[in-house]
Amino acid sequence: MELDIKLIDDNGKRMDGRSAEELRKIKIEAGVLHRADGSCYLEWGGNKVFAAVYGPREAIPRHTQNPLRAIVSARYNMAAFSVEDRKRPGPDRRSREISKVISEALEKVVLTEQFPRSAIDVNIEVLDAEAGTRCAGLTAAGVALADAGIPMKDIPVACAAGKIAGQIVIDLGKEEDNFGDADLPVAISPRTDEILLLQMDGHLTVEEFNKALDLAIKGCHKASEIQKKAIMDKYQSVKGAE
Amino acid sequence: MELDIKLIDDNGKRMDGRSAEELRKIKIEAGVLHRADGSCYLEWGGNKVFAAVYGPREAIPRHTQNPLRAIVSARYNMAAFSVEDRKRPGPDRRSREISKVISEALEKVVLTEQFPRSAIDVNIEVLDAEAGTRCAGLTAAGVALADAGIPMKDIPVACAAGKIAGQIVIDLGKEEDNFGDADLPVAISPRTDEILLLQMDGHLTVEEFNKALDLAIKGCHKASEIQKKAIMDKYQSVKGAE
Amino acid sequence: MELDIKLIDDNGKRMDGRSAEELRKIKIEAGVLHRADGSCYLEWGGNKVFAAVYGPREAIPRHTQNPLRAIVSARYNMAAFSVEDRKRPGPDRRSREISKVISEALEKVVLTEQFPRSAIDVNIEVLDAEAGTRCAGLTAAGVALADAGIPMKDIPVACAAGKIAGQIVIDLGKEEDNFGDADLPVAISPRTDEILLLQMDGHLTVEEFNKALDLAIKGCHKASEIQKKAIMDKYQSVKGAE
Amino acid sequence: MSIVPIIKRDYISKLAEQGKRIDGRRFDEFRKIEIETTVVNKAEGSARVKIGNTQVLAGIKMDVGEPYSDSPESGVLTTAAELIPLASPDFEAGPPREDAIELARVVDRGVRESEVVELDKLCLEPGEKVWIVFIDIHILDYDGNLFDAASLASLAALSTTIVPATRLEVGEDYQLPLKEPPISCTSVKFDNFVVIDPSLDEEEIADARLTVATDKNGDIRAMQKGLNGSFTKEEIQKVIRASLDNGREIKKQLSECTGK
Amino acid sequence: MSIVPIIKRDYISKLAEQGKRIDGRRFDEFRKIEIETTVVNKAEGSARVKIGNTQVLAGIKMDVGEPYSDSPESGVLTTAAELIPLASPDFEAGPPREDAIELARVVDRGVRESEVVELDKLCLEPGEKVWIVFIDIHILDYDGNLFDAASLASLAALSTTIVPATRLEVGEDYQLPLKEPPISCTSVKFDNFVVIDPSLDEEEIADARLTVATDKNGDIRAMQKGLNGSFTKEEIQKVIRASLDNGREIKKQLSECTGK
Amino acid sequence: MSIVPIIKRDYISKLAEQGKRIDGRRFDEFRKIEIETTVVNKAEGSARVKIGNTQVLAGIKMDVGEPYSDSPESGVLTTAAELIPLASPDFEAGPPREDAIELARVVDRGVRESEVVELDKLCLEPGEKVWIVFIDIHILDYDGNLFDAASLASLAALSTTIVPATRLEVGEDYQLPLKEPPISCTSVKFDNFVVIDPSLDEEEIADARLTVATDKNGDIRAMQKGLNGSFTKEEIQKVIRASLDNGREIKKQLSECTGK
Repeated sequence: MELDIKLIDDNGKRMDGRSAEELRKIKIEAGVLHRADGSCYLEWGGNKVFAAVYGPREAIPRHTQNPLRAIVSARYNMAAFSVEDRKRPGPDRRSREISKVISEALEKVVLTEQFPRSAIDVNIEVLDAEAGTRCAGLTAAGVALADAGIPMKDIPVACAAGKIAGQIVIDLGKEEDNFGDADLPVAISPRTDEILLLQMDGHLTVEEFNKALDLAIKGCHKASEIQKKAIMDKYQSVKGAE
Repeated sequence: MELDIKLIDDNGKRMDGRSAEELRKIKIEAGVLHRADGSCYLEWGGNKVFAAVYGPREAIPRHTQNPLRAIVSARYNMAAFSVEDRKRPGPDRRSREISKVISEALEKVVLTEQFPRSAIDVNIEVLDAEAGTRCAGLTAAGVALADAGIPMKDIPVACAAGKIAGQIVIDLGKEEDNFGDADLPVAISPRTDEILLLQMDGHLTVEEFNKALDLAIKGCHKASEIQKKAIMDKYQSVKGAE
Repeated sequence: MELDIKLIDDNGKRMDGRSAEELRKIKIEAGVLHRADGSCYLEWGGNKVFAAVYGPREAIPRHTQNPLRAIVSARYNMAAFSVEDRKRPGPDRRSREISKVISEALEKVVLTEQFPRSAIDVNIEVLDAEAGTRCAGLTAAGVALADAGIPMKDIPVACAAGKIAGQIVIDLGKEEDNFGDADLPVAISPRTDEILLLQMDGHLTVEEFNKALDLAIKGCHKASEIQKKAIMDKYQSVKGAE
Repeated sequence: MSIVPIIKRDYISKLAEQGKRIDGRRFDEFRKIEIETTVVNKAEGSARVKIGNTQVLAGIKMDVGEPYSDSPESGVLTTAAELIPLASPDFEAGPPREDAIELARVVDRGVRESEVVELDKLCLEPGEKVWIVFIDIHILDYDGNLFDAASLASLAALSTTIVPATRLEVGEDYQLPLKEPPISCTSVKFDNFVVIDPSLDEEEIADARLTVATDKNGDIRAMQKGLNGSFTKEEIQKVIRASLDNGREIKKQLSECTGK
Repeated sequence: MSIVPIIKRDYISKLAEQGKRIDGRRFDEFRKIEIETTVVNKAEGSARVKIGNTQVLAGIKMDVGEPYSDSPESGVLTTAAELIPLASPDFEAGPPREDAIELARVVDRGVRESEVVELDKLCLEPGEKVWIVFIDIHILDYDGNLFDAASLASLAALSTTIVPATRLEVGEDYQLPLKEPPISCTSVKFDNFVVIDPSLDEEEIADARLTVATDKNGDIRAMQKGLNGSFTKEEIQKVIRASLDNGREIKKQLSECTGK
Repeated sequence: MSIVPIIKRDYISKLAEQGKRIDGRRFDEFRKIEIETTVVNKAEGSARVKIGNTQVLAGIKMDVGEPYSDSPESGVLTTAAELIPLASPDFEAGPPREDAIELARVVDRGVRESEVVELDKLCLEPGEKVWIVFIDIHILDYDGNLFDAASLASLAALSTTIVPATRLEVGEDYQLPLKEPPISCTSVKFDNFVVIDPSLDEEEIADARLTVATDKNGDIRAMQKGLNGSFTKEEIQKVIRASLDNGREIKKQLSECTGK
């Protein structure tokens, strides 16, 4: 499966020059959309993602309401032009599964019991996709939720680790995802390291898995710092504008 | 684009022998369907169209109700066999757009505030299509609304003008539509000449546009006379039958 | 149409060795599913069918409720792998028609007026299909309804007759269905011989039709005996377990 | 699921006890049938049928396409029916529901199983190119008995269909090859009365419905029972007899109208 | 179908009587426009357009496919718009509704009828292989006037599109061949006031809408009236004049931005 | 979204505090598993798996078709699951919902990523003709833990699949080439208790779910966390250990049953 592609060179560098524990470049901006209650624009390597939050508002139709708490619905969507071969617009099985696991991860940290019968809608739009969009999307969603002032126990954050050319590395890039041995996207609540999302494809020994999980959590913490800075910047720019 | 087709001959006659300001033959019959509250059968050149009106009746489901007025919903539908190459049954993007602009045009003349929370449904079925079906359909719908006794400020009517072989002409036929330079369907309220529907495709100078708009309005008035006669005939035949 | 296939041999035997009035082997087991309120597993020749009944329970959404009686909804579904060439999952026009005629047949025998505003759902899953699945499914549904304790005037039952190689025979098999001259599936209420379901495709004289109808009814009675035995066996095994 | 006022049911039943129907017909009498062919131009064939106030238009389109792999030398027939909201306040726009599906399938089987269209004569290149025949049924006005109106309109439309070989550049136009069509007649039962060609009022109170298609030899070519009531064997035989009688008359009218 | 508080309508109308708009603009004045091209990498071309707070992203993808049978030597153009719930609490996920369909069709006609994309230069093998151009429009932030923002974003994206011939192994990459694009300007009418480039507040109280696309010669290339109000002939002429004036400015800005 | 009576949750939690489960099992103990293969005739392979009262049937169909353009020498695998209303009053007819999609995708990944089916041996003509393997999963009876039942049924069905080369006229029938399959084991967490192979009662009160597929070497081949609760790292390691232990036993039972 690895063909002639050399995912790690003789100096231990990955194809894009990163070391095993180095994240791709992450850029986060909070509060970028006018209409949404909270929003975020995020670039993570070649991924470009918007997230927008609406709510809490009354859940409609009524039969979707939970009398005890708010429902958090994430909707992950890829633009038709976000991938090499145009994707047909609208949800497919993959995006619906991702929407489900992201919704579940976010619901854990939102203080949903404060808003019975309500809906909190999180829209994630992937405009450019280059491996790791679910982690990028969830991380953007965390910032948008904070920007919307939704009460949360913590700001959720995600990062993947994986195995390429026999080594455990963080945050797989496109070729690493295609030709690597395993991918392990993880989302956590960074205050407690509780694991909110976890999926694994590929082949890892238990020992490798433990190492990869630790590395992914480490990546989550790094991304978390960038999230916090973005939220702070937005807050200060608003204060500054006052 | 004009190939070898001569849309206007040396005597200024169009392919079907009409002059620039001459409409195709229009035949209208009101009250042709038993079940509908109001109905109309219309032939306009090669176009054959039925329109049927149901309502006003309670709008369902409830959340579609407007507490202040009735909703007018037109549904324009082409029979699978109405065109050269069979059309797949059911609405497509084109028919949904036409349904929308016709609904909006009709709603302007119906006294909707008299029927809060109600729906007035206008069904337009195109059985034979030969250029100008939206104008034919809207004109038939006007008669069906009158036949149903729906209170209106005026009976809406439509006609197109366009440009072929460099000339502004009324009511484009099939080849004229395919090989002409511009098409301008217009619907008006004939008492006031208010414009209810207007679309334009093609290429017109501002001067040409003004001329075409005037011509389309002139055509609307001619079609309006035929509408009124059809309604009168129906009324008299009912009176006569008494 | 009959090609070289000899549907009846010189000794009057059919391709699978049956005589004209002989049914394929029928095996019925009641109460085979844990979750359903009533269930049945049925093998009829090469057909393998499950039926499960849920209800009576409140019909939702509300607007489907009938204030005077229960609605019986049968859903006939074929597994993708139940036929030679894989069938796309989900309902098609054929299965929706069969669901409709089975629903109507069952509704006649259920004492629906005892459960106003309720729904009784009958799910029929065909896992192996080999001619006669609608009769097999309806017969299984009858057992599942009885197993669920739904009050009925009678246990409905079905069987087909048809014409092959010029002869009227009972319960067509696969080749007989494909290359025969007529097929007549019939469902009855066995106590009264009232006909609940009847469809006919092919070509029969009136005389042949009468003969086929009698034969199908005879087959229904035979299948009815096997239904009753299955219900009795289930009842005794439950009693025995007490 | 409209709840028909009990008063209407009572009225129709009382009349039936006196052997009468609300529109004055005998139990075994059809309403007046009108058949008009070639009513639209773009279709290869078309017909408008009125049975009383019920009005149905069928149009035939033809195209060249691939045969099914299990019948490589045979044309393809496909039937669709739309219960468009033009025809009744109870019909809804949107994908066809159970009623429309049953209607299309019963008409389709009526045409297909009796081999009215000689599909084996519609092959252009075995396994590659055959004629596809599309029957599209539009209900214009609904006052009961759609099955017979739709079936008759389809047969009349097929009878006047010209295969558009010139347009599709596969030869000369010619008449669509057809065999004798069977005629479909529908009866309904309410209380214990059985009447043919039900009007909408009668359909609304009916417990059971039976459609029987018969041919000129008096043979049965298709049957379909509907609704959640039952028939006795005797009732079915009565329905068959009435279908044979009326079918013969309708066949005559169809032949006169289509010249076949 | 939100019922806009009467108080808002009154407020906007009162301002209008004094010749003012809520954001301080003149009746015939656009909001500030920002155009940014090549904003995403996977697309063959892309652009983000802001008109005030309204923000639209258009992306172009190209593929090789079959031409339509009635234009065998011509490339294929297809336009889709999604009113994704990211952009507004009133947009819903799911298949496109009437609003999104009208938007996509108006943008599509604007591009298609004015022949902006030279489809006749996108043929690879007549009747067999042509380029297919997909315009996909994503609304990111909705504060009124989607028609103009979507149309402008599509034009800007097309202007920067590179035909990916290398990737699809049919030659060398080259710039998508384009003609001068017409510029679309939308006005709305409320009470008897007509204003161009409506904000969301103005759209919500509007009775009628008119979109006019004009070219550099001052000619009209497309029009679309919307909403259930009417225009007089005079109002239409006023709208055309304002569309010509603003269109000229917007064209200049588009050229500067795309270098064409 | 049913609201489980608090009383049931309390009851199950209280038992758990005493180290017990409602059906008497240990926390790390599976219910009894039954595997029956070749249960339907029309399928190329099939299996019915019971885990306690949960009952799932998987059927395999194969056809000849085109490969994906990015893997021209590889067969195609596709997995579909239907949560048919036969199996539970909470399952609805209609297109698959999120739960069914996640189930199908997790089973699919389990089979695909671990390369159980040797797709590279299913090529007939590179780029032209390959075998397509359809896995269709029918839930017959739902009492919790569909993931493991569906996955095991799929593996057992694949193990008994005969490639129908004769029927499709591309050679002789042969056994579908397979590698060692990984075994999927699912645990759920409620309060702070983690139990394997949850029954429906336990699933209904569960906060978080974790599925782990392990192979005979004790390696991890797939994981999927679900539901809106969280796991600690320690809990995950505990789940992995229990999955390894149970997976080994289940693998043994599968081998005995399929003779492989």
